[in-house]
Amino acid sequence: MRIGSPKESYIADEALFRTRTQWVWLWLLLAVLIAYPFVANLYWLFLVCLISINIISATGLNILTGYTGQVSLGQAAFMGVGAYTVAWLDNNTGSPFFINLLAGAGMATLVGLIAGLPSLRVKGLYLAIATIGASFILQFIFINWESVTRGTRGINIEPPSVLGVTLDNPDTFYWLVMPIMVVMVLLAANLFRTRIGRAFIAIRDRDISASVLGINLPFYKLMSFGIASFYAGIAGGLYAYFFGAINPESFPLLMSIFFLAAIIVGGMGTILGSILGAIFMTLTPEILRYGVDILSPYIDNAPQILSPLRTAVFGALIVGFLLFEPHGLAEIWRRVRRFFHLWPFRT
Amino acid sequence: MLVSKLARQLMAPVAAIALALGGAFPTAWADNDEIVLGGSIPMTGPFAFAGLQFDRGLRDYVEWINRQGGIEGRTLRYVGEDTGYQQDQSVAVFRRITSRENVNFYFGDSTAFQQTINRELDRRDILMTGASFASELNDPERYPLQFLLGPDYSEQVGILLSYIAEESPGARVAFIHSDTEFGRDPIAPGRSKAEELGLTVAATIVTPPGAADISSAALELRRARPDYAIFHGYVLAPIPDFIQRARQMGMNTRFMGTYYTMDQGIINEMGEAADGFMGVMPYRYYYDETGPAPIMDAIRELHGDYQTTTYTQGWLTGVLITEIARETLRAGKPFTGSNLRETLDSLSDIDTGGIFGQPVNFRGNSIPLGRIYRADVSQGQMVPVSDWIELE
Amino acid sequence: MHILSVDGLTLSFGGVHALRGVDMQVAKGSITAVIGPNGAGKTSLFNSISGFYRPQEGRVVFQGEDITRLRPPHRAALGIGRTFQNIALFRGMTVLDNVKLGAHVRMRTGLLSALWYLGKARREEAEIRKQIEREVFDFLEIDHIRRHPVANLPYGLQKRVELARALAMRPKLLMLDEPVAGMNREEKEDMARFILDVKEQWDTTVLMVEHDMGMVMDISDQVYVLNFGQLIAAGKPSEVQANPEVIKAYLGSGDIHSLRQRLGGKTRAA
Amino acid sequence: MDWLFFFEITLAGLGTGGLYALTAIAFVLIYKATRVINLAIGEMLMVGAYLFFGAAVGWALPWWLAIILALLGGGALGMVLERGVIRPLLGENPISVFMVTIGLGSILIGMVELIWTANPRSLPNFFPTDPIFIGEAFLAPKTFWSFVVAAVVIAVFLLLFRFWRGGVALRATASDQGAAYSMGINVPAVYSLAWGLAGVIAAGAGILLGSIGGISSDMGLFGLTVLVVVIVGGLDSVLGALLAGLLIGWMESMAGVYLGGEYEHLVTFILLMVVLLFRPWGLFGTREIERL
Repeated sequence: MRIGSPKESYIADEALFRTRTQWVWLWLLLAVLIAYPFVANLYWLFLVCLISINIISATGLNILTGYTGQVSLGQAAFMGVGAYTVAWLDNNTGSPFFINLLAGAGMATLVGLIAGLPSLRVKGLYLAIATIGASFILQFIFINWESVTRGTRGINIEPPSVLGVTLDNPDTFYWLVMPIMVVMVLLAANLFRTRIGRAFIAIRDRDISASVLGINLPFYKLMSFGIASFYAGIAGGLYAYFFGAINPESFPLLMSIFFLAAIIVGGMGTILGSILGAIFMTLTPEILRYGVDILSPYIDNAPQILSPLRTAVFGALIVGFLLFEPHGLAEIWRRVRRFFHLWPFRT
Repeated sequence: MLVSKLARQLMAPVAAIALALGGAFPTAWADNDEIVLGGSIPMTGPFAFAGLQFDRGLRDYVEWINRQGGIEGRTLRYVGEDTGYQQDQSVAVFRRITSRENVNFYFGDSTAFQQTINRELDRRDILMTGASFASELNDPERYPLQFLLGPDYSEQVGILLSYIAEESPGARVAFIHSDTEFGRDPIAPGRSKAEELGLTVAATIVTPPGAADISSAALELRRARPDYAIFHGYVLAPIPDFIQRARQMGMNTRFMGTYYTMDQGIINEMGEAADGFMGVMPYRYYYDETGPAPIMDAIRELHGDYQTTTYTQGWLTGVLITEIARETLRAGKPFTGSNLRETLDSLSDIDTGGIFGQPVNFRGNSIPLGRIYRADVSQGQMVPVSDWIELE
Repeated sequence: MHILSVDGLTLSFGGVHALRGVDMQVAKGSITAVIGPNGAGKTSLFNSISGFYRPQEGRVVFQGEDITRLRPPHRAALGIGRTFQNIALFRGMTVLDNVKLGAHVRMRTGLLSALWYLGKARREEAEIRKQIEREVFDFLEIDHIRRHPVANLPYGLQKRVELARALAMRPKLLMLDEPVAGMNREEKEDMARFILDVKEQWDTTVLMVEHDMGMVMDISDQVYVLNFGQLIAAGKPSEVQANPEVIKAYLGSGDIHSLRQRLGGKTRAA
Repeated sequence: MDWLFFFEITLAGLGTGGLYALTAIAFVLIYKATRVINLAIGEMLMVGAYLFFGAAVGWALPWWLAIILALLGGGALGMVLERGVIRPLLGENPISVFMVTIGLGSILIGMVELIWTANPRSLPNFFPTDPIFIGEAFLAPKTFWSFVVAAVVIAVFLLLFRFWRGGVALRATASDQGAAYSMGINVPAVYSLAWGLAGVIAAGAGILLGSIGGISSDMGLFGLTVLVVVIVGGLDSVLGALLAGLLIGWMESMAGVYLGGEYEHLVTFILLMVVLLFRPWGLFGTREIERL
């Protein structure tokens, strides 16, 4: 059992991590993150890199959808914009990778802002539909703007190199993607300690009172859209470097739904939710694979049910969480923590 | 290296935890007496019809060759997992299999995946082939460690066009293709090839992916009045629909297809309407008994009923790998991808046991050889209407 | 001197007139009340002043500036704060965050400094927190619930938090839409005291819509009476109370009973 | 300009447009009754087509019986979805309900692939195959007959909507739920009815669509174009759904022939963006006045 600790100043009271226990866990987590590449094999490193990229994108989408209440089905397409920008720069200018990454994120932000324009006119669900439209139009551009995107053939990207080390494998790439992910998550967490983050939440909860408090709705909605696209752009750029090749089919509408599912399952409107959701959704196919392996002696053609099962489970997770645990894994986590916090006393 | 060694020791307790959590650990190196072929196989999803047959074919071949004593005394082992024909899953499967096994050869299930993984192949020095016949991959400069299991799509269209130019010089040809990476592949080279051969390109018709209704495209086709129409980028739909409408509109265009549309399925699914449908096929059909074909005999011995061409493709993969591995072993070279590739380049007039109707040679990454078959509904079979055509 | 004046305001929804040529002046430093039977257009008037409705005719002038065309956030930035009839708090947030939102227009943190949360952003957050603690929480006696989620609070406290949020703006004009509706007597008295204190200590002008005649008569300096979207009376509470038009309006709307009751209640309380 | 050709393309486009209109009506029905934007409408359509396939090919039933079974199955599916998933969420944030329908679409695809695999199939043909000529213009028989069927179904539906008791209850509920309740209309039953009817219509559209171009588990993508149709027409307007359906069918045909097949969907989605920017409530939709 742990008791409340007195705060000495308002700054301390406003800190992200307030108790000693939290700091201990944080250092422990950091230690695990540093140790991980030395103990895991390449496959598990590959998964963790992929998860990190997904966390970045999911965090961005959560800022827009979870915190600001604007549904977007365009996250994958904006990742595509980032990825293509990075790929083009890599092939044509040879500029260093972090410049490319930022340029990709910038381009994604720009495109996101344009796609977000309907949010000025229309509320809620119309925006979701507008983002579907934007996805299709972007997809068309990826396919048909051959001089830049090489059309359906796709583009190959050289692995990034930092200080002479070529990051061409998960064990090295990890050291790039993991710190970026941690920083991106921290930035998002910071955002919600300030007026801007509060304004986003206000727009989601009650846009009328928000505007009475002096919050300029179009401005903040667009800003939220821009931030989400920026995150998508970073994730997309990393994706391009990580996989080394992209094509128009790398960023389908289904991938946007994947991110939406990730934040629903993880918990909308919480940073932790983006993280848990991205981890969970990325690992779900793996978990299912083990499940099917276990079942295979009892079912004919067990491997053949895997992919349909994946699709169905994917949908079932969205539906199930929305129906039964709308606050997602983050809420379950909170309850578990609360239980141990008060342990051995029951509430 | 010292640092990482030290870290490994320090991290031993953490490692134990990670092991417990993930079951993840670098695995023992494969037995030296084995040759391992990994595969990202589309056993579910939209490409499952091909993936499942391929998987069966390859398994049967592996069993067959190992019964004959393997390759120079070594066992061939095949490790394939389902990808659902999704690029990210294909990569994940590749990562998983290669982190577990000491893979010598790999099979990829799509152009996109084979492109994506190319860098990794170079790094790991693994030789790859796959289900894709994309012209893009037929480039030894960019894709030095990949080879195709027949003519690339441009070459397939080229074979069709050569046949047309021979049969009716100056004919009008239309291309009908889906707006996908698969569909677009041979169109531009196909058009220039047609002009080169003195044919007229009457129309190039694009159908959007997943389009159910091709009414207006069919009207466009009628207006173009081509003598031949070449479909590419489809498996089945909307080919039957096009042909049916063309018949209703009183057209006498002859319709043609490429490898993935040319299986027996087209007769089974289309029935009467399939009669006269032609196309290019690099492999011998199960029932094609013209000429000696020991491998086809082995297949027929194993299965009394019709086996699809993708099943045969599974066998062909095995046969080619066997040839390459055997020659490499005989030369006493280590089993690296580059060495395997070197062997491949040195091979000539490869005997595929009759899967191809004549000994084959690689040009670049592909084998530009195929034959024109025509659907004969009364026999319920594809019958050859040309000799084996090899492009220069 | 008038801080707010409304000239000839006319507002209609698809042919139905909500307001017809309403004129109103709010004196700086006063408490002004708008009363009238249900559906008289009081809330429409409020919404036109805060900028949600765009009147077809007429002007709204705040501190000498014509704000008729400004959108709500800009009016808020000029110093118009308000509460809603049916509490419009952000239910998912804590009391503290709700009140901090009130200070939004007074803060300057930009996106970049918000993301990094170093120096400027951190200082500004701490500063605002200090101000809120000192000026608002202590004043409204809600410091003990600052970490509570709003949704779980009792009704009276929620009303108080909404007032706190509006005060965090440090508004020049504070508009209260039925501040004591649904409260028990003790809560009402607390609220009346807070409103008077706001006027005294905060140098803020109060404009309110209220049904509770007792409270209106007790604390208002000036009363406007609306009926069917038209202004039918204005003046000191005692003048309005005696105005036969007003009595008739409440009679016409069938509200005479409640009016009598309220007036009676007031007499007894006095 | 080849006017005959233009006319033929127009007819072909209207043929597709008829299917868009039919599916759009199912969509609008659900929206009017329950205010749910149902992104799973395309998948409901797909399930209907597969039910027909299962009955007609799997069980080898005569085609008319298979159609009846598929329509009933589609209706049952609509009702089950409403009762099991949508109703518990009514009154919640519309965004949650919207996302639930995305999840439902995914579940339906998974189920269909589990039962019938992802292989594309073709449906038995039950339309007459004699070519149709209007003047000199050729019209594919499938296109013609599916348009006729769609038109008849739409007409029947409109009559029902106007005169049948259930239809009246539907309209009453759509215009004012509270009033409908007080008039003694069983509102939950109306919800069920709306979803059930929409399921039947979607299944019918699926059978028609499948009989033209074959069926596959990704044919639900058709629903995305339908989404554009209803946005352009106005979410709550039956007339809008009809006209926008025909308009978009025609536009896609034109774009496909005169610009190229890759432009078909592009023009649709550009139209969507334009409508969202300049007239978000659609051509015939109600512009809602926001009251505080």
